[in-house]
Amino acid sequence: MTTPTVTQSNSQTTRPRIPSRWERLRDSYLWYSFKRDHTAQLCLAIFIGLVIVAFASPLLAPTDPYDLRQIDIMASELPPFWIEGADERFILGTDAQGRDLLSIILYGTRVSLLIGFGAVILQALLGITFGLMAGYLGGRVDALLMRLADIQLSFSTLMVAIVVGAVVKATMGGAFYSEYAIIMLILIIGLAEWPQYARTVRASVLAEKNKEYVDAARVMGLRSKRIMFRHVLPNTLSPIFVISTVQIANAIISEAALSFLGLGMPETHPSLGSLIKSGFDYIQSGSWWITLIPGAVLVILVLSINLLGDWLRDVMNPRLYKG
Amino acid sequence: MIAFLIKRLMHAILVMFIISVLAFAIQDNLGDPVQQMVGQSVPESEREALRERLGLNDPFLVQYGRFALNAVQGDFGTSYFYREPALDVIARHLPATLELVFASMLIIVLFSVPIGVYSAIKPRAMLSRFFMGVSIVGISVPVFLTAIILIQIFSIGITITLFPESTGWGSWLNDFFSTEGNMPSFGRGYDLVQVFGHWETNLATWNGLQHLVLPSIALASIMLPLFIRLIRAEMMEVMQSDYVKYARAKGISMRRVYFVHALKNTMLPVITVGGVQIGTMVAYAILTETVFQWPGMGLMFLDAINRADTPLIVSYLMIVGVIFVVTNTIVDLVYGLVNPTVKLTGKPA
Amino acid sequence: MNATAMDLKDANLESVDTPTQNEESADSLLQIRNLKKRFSLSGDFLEQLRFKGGKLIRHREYVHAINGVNLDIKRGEALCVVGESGCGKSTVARTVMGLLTPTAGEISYAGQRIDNLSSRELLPFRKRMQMIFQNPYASLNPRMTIQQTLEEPLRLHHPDWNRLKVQEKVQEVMSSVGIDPDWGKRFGHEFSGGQRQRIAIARALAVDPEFIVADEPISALDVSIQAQVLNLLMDAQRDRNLTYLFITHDLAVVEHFGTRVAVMYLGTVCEIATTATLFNKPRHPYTQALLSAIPRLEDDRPQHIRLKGEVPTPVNLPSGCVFHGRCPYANTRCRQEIPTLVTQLDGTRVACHAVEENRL
Amino acid sequence: MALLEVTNLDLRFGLRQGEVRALRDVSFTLERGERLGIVGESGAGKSVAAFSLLNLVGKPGFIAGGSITFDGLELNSMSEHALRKVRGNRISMIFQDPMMTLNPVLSIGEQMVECLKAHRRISSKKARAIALDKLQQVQIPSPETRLDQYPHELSGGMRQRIIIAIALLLDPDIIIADEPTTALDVTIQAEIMALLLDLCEQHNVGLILITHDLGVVSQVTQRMLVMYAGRVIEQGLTREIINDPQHPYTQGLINALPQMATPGERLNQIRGSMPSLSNLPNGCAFHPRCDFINKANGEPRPACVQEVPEFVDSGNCRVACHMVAEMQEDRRLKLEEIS
Repeated sequence: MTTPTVTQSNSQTTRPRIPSRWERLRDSYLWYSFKRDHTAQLCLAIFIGLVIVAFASPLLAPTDPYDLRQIDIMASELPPFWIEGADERFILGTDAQGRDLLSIILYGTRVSLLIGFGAVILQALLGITFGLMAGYLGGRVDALLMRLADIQLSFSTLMVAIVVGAVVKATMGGAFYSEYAIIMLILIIGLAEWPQYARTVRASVLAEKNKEYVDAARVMGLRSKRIMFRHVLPNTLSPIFVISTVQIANAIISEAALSFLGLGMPETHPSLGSLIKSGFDYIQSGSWWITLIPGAVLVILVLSINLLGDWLRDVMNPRLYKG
Repeated sequence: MIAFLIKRLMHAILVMFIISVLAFAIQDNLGDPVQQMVGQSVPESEREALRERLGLNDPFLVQYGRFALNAVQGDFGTSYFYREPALDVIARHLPATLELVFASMLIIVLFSVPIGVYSAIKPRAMLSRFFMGVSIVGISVPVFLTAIILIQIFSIGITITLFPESTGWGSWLNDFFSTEGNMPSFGRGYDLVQVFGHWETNLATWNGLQHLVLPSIALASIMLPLFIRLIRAEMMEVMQSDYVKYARAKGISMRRVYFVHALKNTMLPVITVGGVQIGTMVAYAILTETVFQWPGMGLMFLDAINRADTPLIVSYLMIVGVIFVVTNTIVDLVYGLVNPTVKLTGKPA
Repeated sequence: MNATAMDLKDANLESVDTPTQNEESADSLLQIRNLKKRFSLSGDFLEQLRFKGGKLIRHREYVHAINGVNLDIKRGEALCVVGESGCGKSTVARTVMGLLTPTAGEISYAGQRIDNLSSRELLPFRKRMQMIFQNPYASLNPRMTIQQTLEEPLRLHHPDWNRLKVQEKVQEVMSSVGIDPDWGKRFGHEFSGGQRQRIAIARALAVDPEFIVADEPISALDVSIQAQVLNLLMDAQRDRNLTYLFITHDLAVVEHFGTRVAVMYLGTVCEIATTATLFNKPRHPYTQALLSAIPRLEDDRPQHIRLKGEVPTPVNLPSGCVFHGRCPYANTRCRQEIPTLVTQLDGTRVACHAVEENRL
Repeated sequence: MALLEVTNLDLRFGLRQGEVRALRDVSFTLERGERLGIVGESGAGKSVAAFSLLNLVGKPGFIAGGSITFDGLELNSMSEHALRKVRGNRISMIFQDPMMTLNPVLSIGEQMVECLKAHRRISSKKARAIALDKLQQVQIPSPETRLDQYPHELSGGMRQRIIIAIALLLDPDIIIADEPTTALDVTIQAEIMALLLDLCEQHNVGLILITHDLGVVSQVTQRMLVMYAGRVIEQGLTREIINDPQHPYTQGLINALPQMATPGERLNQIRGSMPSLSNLPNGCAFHPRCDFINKANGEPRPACVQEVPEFVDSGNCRVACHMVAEMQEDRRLKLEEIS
């Protein structure tokens, strides 16, 4: 309501200063609200921290959990340091195979993040391409793609992922599946969740396409490809940006769910989900930490992404999943 | 109305066609039925003859046609593991899943509407902020982890020794935060009541209900916050609309403004989203059933996958497809009844 | 000059099908002949299904936005098209500019048919015809600076120009609409509505067009800003010898701005006249009602002609004269026979049976 | 004592960037059965003024000062519960866009009956009868069937008629109409305006008409206020202001109308545009656009730049301008020159 407008009076005498890109960012509402929102700051710090720690895990982790020689089966199910019977070598205790829980969590977070990012990149590629095609070409292409997306969505993305995962695993055999689990999971989650992107992109393309600046570009004589990429696409970026955060969180949860069902990462190269699964078998015997500590890390990771997404949505205020 | 139903029917046929093709492709690729039937020792020539007899050498389309024809008549083949018709196996497991899903839907509906409406009407109140905070945490905790936490707290029990046991208040606090853990967390319990046929219910006995508590809370835990947030967002948007402002200007009571003018418009998009989420419920039911060893369709499906029990996998997919199509149709019908601007003959808005 | 004008006239005579359309002469820049445009309302095949009388039938509904419009726009004039919402005036503008493809009919620009050209063939015409839109908040790309917005048409239509020349032209056109060229690095949202509309006008003027379609260019603006923009459009017309097709619902603006006026109702033109004639002596009953409905400062009480009922939807068009349902002079002929534009003694063309029969 | 008396109304919006003052020192009165026009461009605060009378300005807006007295009741300090008995009952409203005003999921009848039942102890049957009678008064064809229809089945003009009927349901003392015809077509506009005027006269209902259209104001109202950047800058009898505006802004507004210029000639425009409320110039908010000060000697008066002008009597109106005396002098000189 109160956009500062350029006043024309005296414009001859005072030369207007052109703000640089950095100044624009600094003056932008995005930056303004980030500066005031402590939750957003904390979440970004946690998220970036986790990403750095996870990807630097080979350097930071006390042991290499993938190296079988470093594992002592006698030291299994040791509790974390604050509980009686802890071993000072293992701050967060050990799992049922005697692996250092801290190290394996660091490595597991890396696997989870890798799959999360990979799957979202794949989703985005598929979803944006199909969404743009559907929104801009319209007609039969649109009807076909969107009907497909609707059917897939009505089955829920997780359901699709479980079914595809199950079928792929059954046809290819468990050993093969385990070997290529990261790629498999990226493919499965990426294929399962593209409709979210496609629908968002299509909706905002349709909204933008009807705006008069697109008509103006057409009247100018620009070719439709240029209109699509130079005019329409840049204006659909903010909703894409917002759902990307949500989608990363979803992809990480989906991966954890698949791994928990035994359709994901093998226990030799566990993700957070498979750590929770392997720990669950020992929860009845009182070793709650094997499952709940990785669970806590997963929750913190997903929660910080979700809160960031919430904040972004409030700031950018795009109308998602509508129309 | 009739045109609407015909349209839905054509849509349903399309969906079921796609699912059946997929399901059939799975069946075609997963394992070798001949091997399942005769074992390793039979010579290749005999197997070939068997294949020919079973029609496994026919073209894909012919095989699919046979499969579809059988499926329409309710014949999805025989489960390898249970050695009985797949449909019977499913029918035995279906009630458990349905009861679980209905129990958590009840929780979702009972809690999401009042909490969502309250936090939309009073967005700045402490309680609404608390609800919103809890709901975003709820979304971020995967269903199976919620289930595990519930088991740890209410089934295994936790003993807190954080406060000094020597002092009176310390031991009181320790006792207060510690839990006994006597809630059942495994299966459906022992005294199920048979209603008819395969239908055994948890709802008739105290023990059965107790077994239902933790699984249904776990299953509701991810949808409930989602719906609270959705209802809140929609309601806040509706509250900004001209017609709500106008309703206030007419001098009618706020209760009527909230619950007649605003809520009815809020529920329209919620119904649509709710229809889509039924699919997600079925997916999460698989996870919940796994954690609680709940003998429903989800657990059965996972077992079938691990045992490569193809007919069971295929029939599970087909049945889930039917459930989705039916629920989506019901949701569309309800939407059309609630929303006067949608005529069921025309295009749904 | 004279000879070419004669040639053009001959050429026109040949392409015209009905004798009533002959009045317009060779100096017309744009010719619209029997233009029709309808939009489908029915969606895809599944959505077209209806159940009627026990049988499943395919039922398609259309919005008949324009039904046989003939217009000639003369070089140097401002032809205003007025009408209420849904009368098809914007559809005419958008069809002329090639944003919509006509269902039937022809559009010729300077004697050449343009409605059936490919976008590549249309390119030279794009330079000569430009358009100004209604909503200044939506007509500038929010992700582009003013400089980029104005450079884009220049780079497209003058690929041979160097950077400097393009920038010079941008500066010139910005000054000419009263925007300081130094603001070029700013984005559209940093300007007020009136300034944005100036920028949109600058974009249209950048390629030095000779013909501009203005679709309600001032109706989204405040009164004091409307005057500024209207002045700017008139200055531009004088300085650049522009021809306007000006779409509006505001008759007060028409009276001030237009050379000639075409009044539209439900997709058809019911009266065309010079502005002075139309305002002094409106012939068509609808024009009369429309004129009497303008709230004036002078009189105390509105003495407007009350029309019965509401504008029918363009989905199911009335038979005969589209206005007969609301017309106080309608008779059986009006309900059955569609009136055509008939030229009056003073050159006004009216499509009304009552005027034709001197009942009015 | 006037029926409605607004004094020094001060309304603010608490925004993240700070407080924005949407209304400052707004004062006016309305007699029983009188028709008052509030004129201004978008952002002048005219709609906010209308909504603030019944405390309907949504958050983050709040009334920071002033008083609104209606028939001895102090509306400003009333509880929400007490205010509800005034809303729709003694003061009713007509909103701008009839397409958005009626609730899409409730039938016309429901929306009319609920209003009656909120204020009267009355049976549904009786309420329906009253609703039907009001629908007949607003000349809706086949009113009985309308009661069971939903808003989307009716055209814009028809919906605005229904909203007028709802406004009249409880025979109010005042109707506040916020741009009631802006969203409608020209011919429908004229009909709705004529209908509203007839009904107000017939039932002796006061009307506060918010509009940007000087033509409408001049035809319908007896007195008018002109608003600019959250303040009233001129008020008086409509006829007087239209014929002889005193404030340079009002003059500019009237002169900018196309009908005030010779066809084909340039219009008399006002320079620049209305400042945003969060960034008002000091002194008279209009001074950067004011032609009169600049005409005088190039430099604006220190008073115009520094002080907010007080209301002074000028001609037959009251006007908030430092330059009134000079302008009148100027005009007198011109008249002498001519004669």
